[in-house]
Amino acid sequence: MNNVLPWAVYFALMCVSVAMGCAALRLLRGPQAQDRVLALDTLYINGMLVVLTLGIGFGSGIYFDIALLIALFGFVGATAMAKFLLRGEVIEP
Amino acid sequence: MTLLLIILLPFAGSLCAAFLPSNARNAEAWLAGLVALATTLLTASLYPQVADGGVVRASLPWAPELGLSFSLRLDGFAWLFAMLVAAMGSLVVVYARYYMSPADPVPRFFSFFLAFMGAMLGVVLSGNLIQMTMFWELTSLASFMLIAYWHHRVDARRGARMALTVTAAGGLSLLGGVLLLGHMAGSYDLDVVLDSAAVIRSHPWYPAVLALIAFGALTKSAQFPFHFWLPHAMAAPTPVSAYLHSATMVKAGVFLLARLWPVLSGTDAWFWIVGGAGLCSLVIGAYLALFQEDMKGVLAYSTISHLGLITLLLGMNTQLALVAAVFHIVNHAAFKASLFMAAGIVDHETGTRNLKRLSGLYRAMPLTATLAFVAAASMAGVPLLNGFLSKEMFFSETVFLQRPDVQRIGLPLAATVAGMFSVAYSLRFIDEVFLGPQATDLPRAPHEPTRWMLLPSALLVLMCLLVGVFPAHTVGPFLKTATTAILGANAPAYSLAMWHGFNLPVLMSFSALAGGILLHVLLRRYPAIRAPLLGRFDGKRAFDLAQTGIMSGSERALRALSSRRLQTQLLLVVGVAVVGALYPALTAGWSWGTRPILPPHPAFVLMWVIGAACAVAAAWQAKHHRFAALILSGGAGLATSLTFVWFSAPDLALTQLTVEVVTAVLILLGLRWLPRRDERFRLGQRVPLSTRVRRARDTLIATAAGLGLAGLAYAILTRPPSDGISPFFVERALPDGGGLNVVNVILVDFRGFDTFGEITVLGIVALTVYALLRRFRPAPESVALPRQQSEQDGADGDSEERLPDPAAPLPDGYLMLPAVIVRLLLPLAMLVSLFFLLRGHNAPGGGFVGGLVLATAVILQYIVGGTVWVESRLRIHPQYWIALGLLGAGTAGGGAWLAGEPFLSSQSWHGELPLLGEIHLSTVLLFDLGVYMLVVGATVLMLVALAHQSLRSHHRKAMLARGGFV
Amino acid sequence: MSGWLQHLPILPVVLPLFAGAAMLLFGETQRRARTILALTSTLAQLVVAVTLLGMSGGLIAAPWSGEVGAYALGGWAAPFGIVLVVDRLSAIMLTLGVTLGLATLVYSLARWERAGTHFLPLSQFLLMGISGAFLTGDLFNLFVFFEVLLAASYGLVLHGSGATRVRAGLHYIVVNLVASLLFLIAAALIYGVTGTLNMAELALRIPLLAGDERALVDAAAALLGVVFLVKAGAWPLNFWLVAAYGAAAAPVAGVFAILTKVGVYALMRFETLLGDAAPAPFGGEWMFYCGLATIATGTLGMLAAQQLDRLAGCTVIVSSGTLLTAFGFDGYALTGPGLFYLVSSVLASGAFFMVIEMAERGRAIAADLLAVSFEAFGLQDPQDPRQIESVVGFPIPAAMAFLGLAFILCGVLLTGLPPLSGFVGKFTLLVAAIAFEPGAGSNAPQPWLFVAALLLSGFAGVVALSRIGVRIFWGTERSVPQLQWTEAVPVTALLLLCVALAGGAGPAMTYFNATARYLEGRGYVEAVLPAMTVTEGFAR
Amino acid sequence: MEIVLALAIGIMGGSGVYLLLRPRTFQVIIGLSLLAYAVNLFIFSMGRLNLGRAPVIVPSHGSNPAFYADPVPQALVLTAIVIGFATTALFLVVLLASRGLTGTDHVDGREPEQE
Amino acid sequence: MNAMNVPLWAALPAAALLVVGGLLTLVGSLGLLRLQDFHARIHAPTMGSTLGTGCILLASILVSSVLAQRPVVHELLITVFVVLTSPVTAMLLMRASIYRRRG
Amino acid sequence: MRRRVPVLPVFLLVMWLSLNGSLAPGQIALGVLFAGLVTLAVAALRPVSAWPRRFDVAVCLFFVVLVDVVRSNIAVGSVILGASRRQPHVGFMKIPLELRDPHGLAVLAMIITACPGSVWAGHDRESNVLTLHILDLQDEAAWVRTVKQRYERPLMEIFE
Repeated sequence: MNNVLPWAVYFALMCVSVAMGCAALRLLRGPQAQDRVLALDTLYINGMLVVLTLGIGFGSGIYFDIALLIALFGFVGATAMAKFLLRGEVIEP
Repeated sequence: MTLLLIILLPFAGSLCAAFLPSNARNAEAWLAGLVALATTLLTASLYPQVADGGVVRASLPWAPELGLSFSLRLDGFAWLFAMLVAAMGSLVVVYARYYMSPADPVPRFFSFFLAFMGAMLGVVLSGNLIQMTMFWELTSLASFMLIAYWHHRVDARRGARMALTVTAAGGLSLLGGVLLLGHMAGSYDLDVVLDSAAVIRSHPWYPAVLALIAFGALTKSAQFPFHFWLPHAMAAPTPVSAYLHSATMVKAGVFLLARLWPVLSGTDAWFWIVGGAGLCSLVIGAYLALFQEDMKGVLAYSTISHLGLITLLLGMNTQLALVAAVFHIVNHAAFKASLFMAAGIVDHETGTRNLKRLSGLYRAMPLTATLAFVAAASMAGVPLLNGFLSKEMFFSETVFLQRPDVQRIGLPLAATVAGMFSVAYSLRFIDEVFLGPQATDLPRAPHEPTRWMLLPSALLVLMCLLVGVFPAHTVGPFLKTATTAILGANAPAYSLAMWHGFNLPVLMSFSALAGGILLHVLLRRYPAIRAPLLGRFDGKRAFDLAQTGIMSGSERALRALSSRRLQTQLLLVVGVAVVGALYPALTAGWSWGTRPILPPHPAFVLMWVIGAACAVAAAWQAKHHRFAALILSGGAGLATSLTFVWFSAPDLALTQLTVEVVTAVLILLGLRWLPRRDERFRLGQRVPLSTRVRRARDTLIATAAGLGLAGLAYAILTRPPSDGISPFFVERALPDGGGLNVVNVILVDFRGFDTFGEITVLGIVALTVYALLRRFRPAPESVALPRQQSEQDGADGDSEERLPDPAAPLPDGYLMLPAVIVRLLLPLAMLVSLFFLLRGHNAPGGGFVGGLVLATAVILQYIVGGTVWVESRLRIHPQYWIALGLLGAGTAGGGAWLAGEPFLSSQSWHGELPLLGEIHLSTVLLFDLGVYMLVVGATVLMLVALAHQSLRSHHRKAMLARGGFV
Repeated sequence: MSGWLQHLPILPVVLPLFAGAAMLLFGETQRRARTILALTSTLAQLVVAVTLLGMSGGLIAAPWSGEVGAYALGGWAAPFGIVLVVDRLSAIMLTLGVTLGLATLVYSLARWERAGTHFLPLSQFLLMGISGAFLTGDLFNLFVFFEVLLAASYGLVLHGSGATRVRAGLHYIVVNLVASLLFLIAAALIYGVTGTLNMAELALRIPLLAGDERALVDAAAALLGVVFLVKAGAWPLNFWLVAAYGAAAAPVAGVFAILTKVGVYALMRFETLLGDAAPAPFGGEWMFYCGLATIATGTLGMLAAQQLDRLAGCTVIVSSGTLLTAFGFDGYALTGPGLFYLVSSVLASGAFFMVIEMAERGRAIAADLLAVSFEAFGLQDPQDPRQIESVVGFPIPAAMAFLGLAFILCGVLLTGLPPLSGFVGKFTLLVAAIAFEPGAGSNAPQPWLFVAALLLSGFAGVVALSRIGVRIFWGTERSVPQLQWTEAVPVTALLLLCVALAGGAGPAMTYFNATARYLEGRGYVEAVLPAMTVTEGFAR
Repeated sequence: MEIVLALAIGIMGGSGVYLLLRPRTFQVIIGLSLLAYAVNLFIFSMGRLNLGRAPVIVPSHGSNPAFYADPVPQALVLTAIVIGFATTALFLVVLLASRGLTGTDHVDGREPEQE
Repeated sequence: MNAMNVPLWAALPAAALLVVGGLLTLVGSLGLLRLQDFHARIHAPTMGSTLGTGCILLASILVSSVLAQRPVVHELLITVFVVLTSPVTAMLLMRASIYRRRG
Repeated sequence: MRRRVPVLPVFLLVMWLSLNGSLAPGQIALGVLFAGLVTLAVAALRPVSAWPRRFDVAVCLFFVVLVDVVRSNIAVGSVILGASRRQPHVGFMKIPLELRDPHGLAVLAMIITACPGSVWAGHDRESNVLTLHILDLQDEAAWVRTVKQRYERPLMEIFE
């Protein structure tokens, strides 16, 4: 029984959440739309890390699915937004 | 049985008449005439049964539970009235046959005519007050239809509406009064009500009842101050005026007053309300009649006046006055109907009813003139005629009235003055129309009408004469029967004779005659166009003013009480909700619970600082920076999802995340069609004060709502959970539900019906979205190619109408590598979606998440490949997916029926397969598969339908050639 | 046989679902198949509904004992699983809804069905939602079915598209979305406090709560009340109603006549279940005055209305207000008459919406009703509504006479003029109100207010209807509208039903009064939760 | 934790309500989605907060309810999420249609006289 | 927390990986704030999505394998997906940024 | 010609098994079934399929990239942490390529994106020139060398 892992989890959670804070600040500040999109993308990745870290912390495998889903589809929103910025519409003819 | 027949016959006739062809004038008239005649004879045949105070009753059970039965009651008074209605009806039918022109749609006329007759008989014969009110309203309706018979004429329409408005108001008020009356008496049965006079008169509700019933009666009888509708009702064909608006319908009011006389009269309130209205109508009606130019106008005001006389008599609270009133009802009907017919004949033969234009018709139509002379004399109260008799009874009643001083002198005086007016207008009527030089500029050359048209009038005049000369032998017994029916055995003695000796009433009669002649001579000298003093009061204008007043008033009131603005509505909804929810909380003063709370984790706090900041910022930016607001709300959504992760809700997190992604794409697709915000208001303009106030108010409401929500949440969070249904689910999920993931077992099994409804919602919405987008019309400024595309593609030297090549294996340019990657992702995502679908029962996932994953993967293909490219290779029919999904889920649920179990009971099958091991199949899986398919179908349908808009808007031809989508 | 009969309660929900889903398998072009499917399904639903009505009234042998049937979905017993409950009240409402559904369906077949896409499936789903909402005995499931019927109604209110419709539909949708969110909050809160969602169990549990928990439930109840009042069209939450109903296509507006009554039904259900413990919004003077205000605004709206469709919307508001006020009286004296009035007014307003559409048809070409977006694209829409005008059919003779008569009958019904069922309903309400003895307390409802409101609203109805009716039918030059039998028959049928209701006022009233007496008792709870009520005690 | 979550619900709900009361359709749709988040969290919070007790039966714990979070609110939230998604989509399309047909993105379908 | 049940031999490396991963992510996101230009900022979060994620995933694999007492490798799939998908966003964003600066 | 390996179905099977964390025969059967079905289903949407060979080279490449990722992570980290003193010198650069296989290019894009400090900024298909964006552009030639030698050559071996 040791407290190493819980502390590491705690530390990692703090790091990642502060990282989320940085991304969120960029999200709020802009200044340009692409900055916000990039920040949202980062936020999703960081969110995935939060999920994984929590999974380690709770020692449960069920969090893996959520992380998997973020990994698979976290990018879709950002991609669609980028495409919107680039082309003015998400789905072209 | 006969009674029933009396009522039913006219209604049956009305139905028959409605279905006769429109040119069957004779058939119609025969039908109506026979019906009326039969009714008359039937009524007459009942006389022996009522002659000695008997009462004939008939009733059909209708709704005895409500105290309603269809009951008819014929006593002497009712018999007299029914006779009046039926006989007068027969005469008017004959008259109308010749009056209506061949071009008129007669079936409608006779149909309504007979319907009216039935309704009127219903009023008279009802043995139940409620039933009487029903027939009462029917007479109003019939009158409305008859006045508006020539509905192409403005005056007919207006007159009809005016009549309906006034009489319907009266009817409703009558209903109220009758209801109260019935409540006081304990029954609506007329007999019972008539027997409880003492109770009623001493009841605290008596004034209200009296007011309501009097209002009903006075409006119907066109009594001051509700008299204005009657002159306008003269727009009706003359037979209608003769029948409804002089002889019968307007008499319904006085009929009612007489009917309820034993119950309601005898109080000061009765005297003032009924008598006062009668007196005013008597004088004012007569006075105004003097100045009318329309023959029917004179008669209309005269009717008001005469009805006023009857009302006044009823209001006098003496039994003799009641007798006089009943007598005058009959007399008035006879001479007034005859006069109306005369007016109709004149109108029919000359084409005008204007007193100014008509003159000297005596020479052209002597018979008509003679009849009119006699009738008018009766109206004026000339001796030897019936009008004289009842008027004299009236005079004597005014003289012997036991009232305080002023009233004792004032009443006879007023009566004499009114009599004077009445003589004057009768004279004028005759003088202007029939005497004097013959008019030359009439629309038609006058001549005598056919005999048949004169016959009804002649009969009525004959009656006037007979009654006038031999009152005791003609009308005497009937009058006695009628009054006995009202007053009971102790009816007063009176003598019906032409001459009672020389007394004060006779003096009054003669002074009225003399004064009337004088007045007429005077007025001929000074032909006033408009009645002095009262001429300014114009019923039509007042009605119109009242109407526009009501309309604009209610509009204004409505504007204060309601709004067409969404913001106001939402403010109210939210406001009411906040106040309603906080009120019990604040009054009961609740405290936080005692459940031990979890120590805050700084990371979680930070996460929510971010989430809250995103939410607030989204609220801030949503107006001018839609894109930023969308991204920011995505941030808030992520925080929400992570909260679900944090607090042990993996299923929620999964679902929320996938939904989040799809929603973002959806709104982005929509953003394409929202043109840039118009920033005119923003640039260089100060925000007006009102806007700032509104924003402050909204902020306040929003804060209250937020705090309320937070408070409620915290109150629950700090309370130990209640012992509810949830332990059951946890305990039974594995043994009975066969799944480890309790949430999923709840969704597909325990509460599968919720899911069932939920997927239906999704399907419905998808269909709606599709239907709406079929007719989508983008804003004009959005139709063009987005600026980015025209610039980029223009720079590449391509034409604007560049269509992607469906045969190209990979897109050109910057999308090539994304396309490669995303297409590689598709099979992976499909597998993942199947993974979530299949194992949802035991771990987070399920059909919904699986479906969304697949749908997202498909949409990704659209994003990188373009609509044309994807659909040339892959034809998904989302609509079928939706249908199959719903059917699948339904079948999974309905499968239980085969086992005789309730819908959605899960059925499972275990088996052993060689090599593969244990196999577990269950309807639950089929259900989840249905969910999966539906979600795929619905999501793809919505997104793709939206995506198709740009295709339609600039590449329609190419797409048409391809044959459209879905 | 009874084995199959026990599944009857689920059929009103499942039949339209299967029919609606199956229609999607047929393409847009296979109109005939879709039509047959829709008609068969709706007829079957009607048969089921009438059978259930008979069963709950004891006229037909029911597969369950007692007067209430509970159908446990998935075989999970009451407080845990979802139950459908068939009792007199729900059976009445169910039958009414399906009747209206059938009438409007037949009506729509003449032309409206082609004014847009997916009309028939959507109307089936609407029926499914309505039936589910009436039958369910679970709070959250009620939410779900509210959503089903709302989702379908969103689709239907926008059916045919066009600026007016979209504008009104937007308001309708937003307000109802907000209401749905409130519903969720309320349902969750109730679950959070009591730990259950089953309505019968709530009826047992809520009276036992005290103090803080009681306050929380009251807050939830207030939210729930707001939701139901929004649905019921109560002032001041009804501003959206007139525009939405007015703009909707005629058969849609016709079937919407039942939607406000869903809110009324829900209010009634909770009021009767919770009995004396019912929080303020369900009954009592709170609802009474709210109802009065609703009548007042509806009346003002009628007086101010310039168009028939707005007028029709206002009559719906007035009838809702009347019901709210009637149910706002203490006790159950006005419940039976209220139900009678409800049935009559729903049938009449359903018919009225269809009549006015036919009446207005001759005046303005449907162009303004069916705005088309396709000129923007130059596309030839296969379902261009303008082609509908040239539809072949059998125009019925004497169209104007029919329309006029139908209009008058509707007016008579809606204003409560004699002799039709509208009068009987109003009359019985008035009688009960006059006989009502106001309880102690200074602000107890004053019956005379109700009497006056009812009479005055009737009068205003007469004024407004005659004004507009005169203008529509007699005022302007008009061509005789082309009607088809399929349009005339449903209207006639609805009106005949009203006539029959008036003729059979006695038996009908007996049934409704029996319903009121039943609602007063605990039959519902006992049938749904037999085990719990037997032990009476309820501490776990 | 509880107070953080409650405040979060409050702030999101408040922002949503504020946006609901704004005059532009896009503001309303963002407001509705924020409000939907808040409501989802609210429903979820009715099951109280639990750490590491996801309602997925772990064989070692058996089916003892004490070891698992309340699954019912979670099931309700799932339904609510789906319905919220559907209605958001619908509302989006309606607002687009309204913008196209009426020429304005004001919620009333017409520009007010004065902004 | 179940994390306490992990034996020390596995806990130590896992903890180290977690700390490193967290720090890398933090630095990467910090870059979003500290770098002045979008074109510079686009590079920063890659740190989190590659090595940061990798470290934490390794920790996860380690811990879950120990807890499940069998090799659990499905976390690798996350890496696969992250690596697969991140170029798409990056490319499009870069491209959008270039376009938007041009104007 | 080449030895054709059905990479996708195999990968899908492996993925399925690892997702389910099981090697039970039932799962294998299901995995095979799904892998086949999915491959068939997406065939139309993937007109260009990848036919990689030389898995030995791929494994080498993987480790090369791993090392590069770690190295560039450190580099970028130091740039960020030192940003208050000196903002990096960002810049574009162009590299002519020989690799033409789309999947090869995709893998190259992944590698370049996975390495912090460099982003794929564009690729011209006709001239086959790659545009890179570099966070701290000091030595262009070194970048060209890295891309051509370390990544492009093995990729060409694998895919062409």
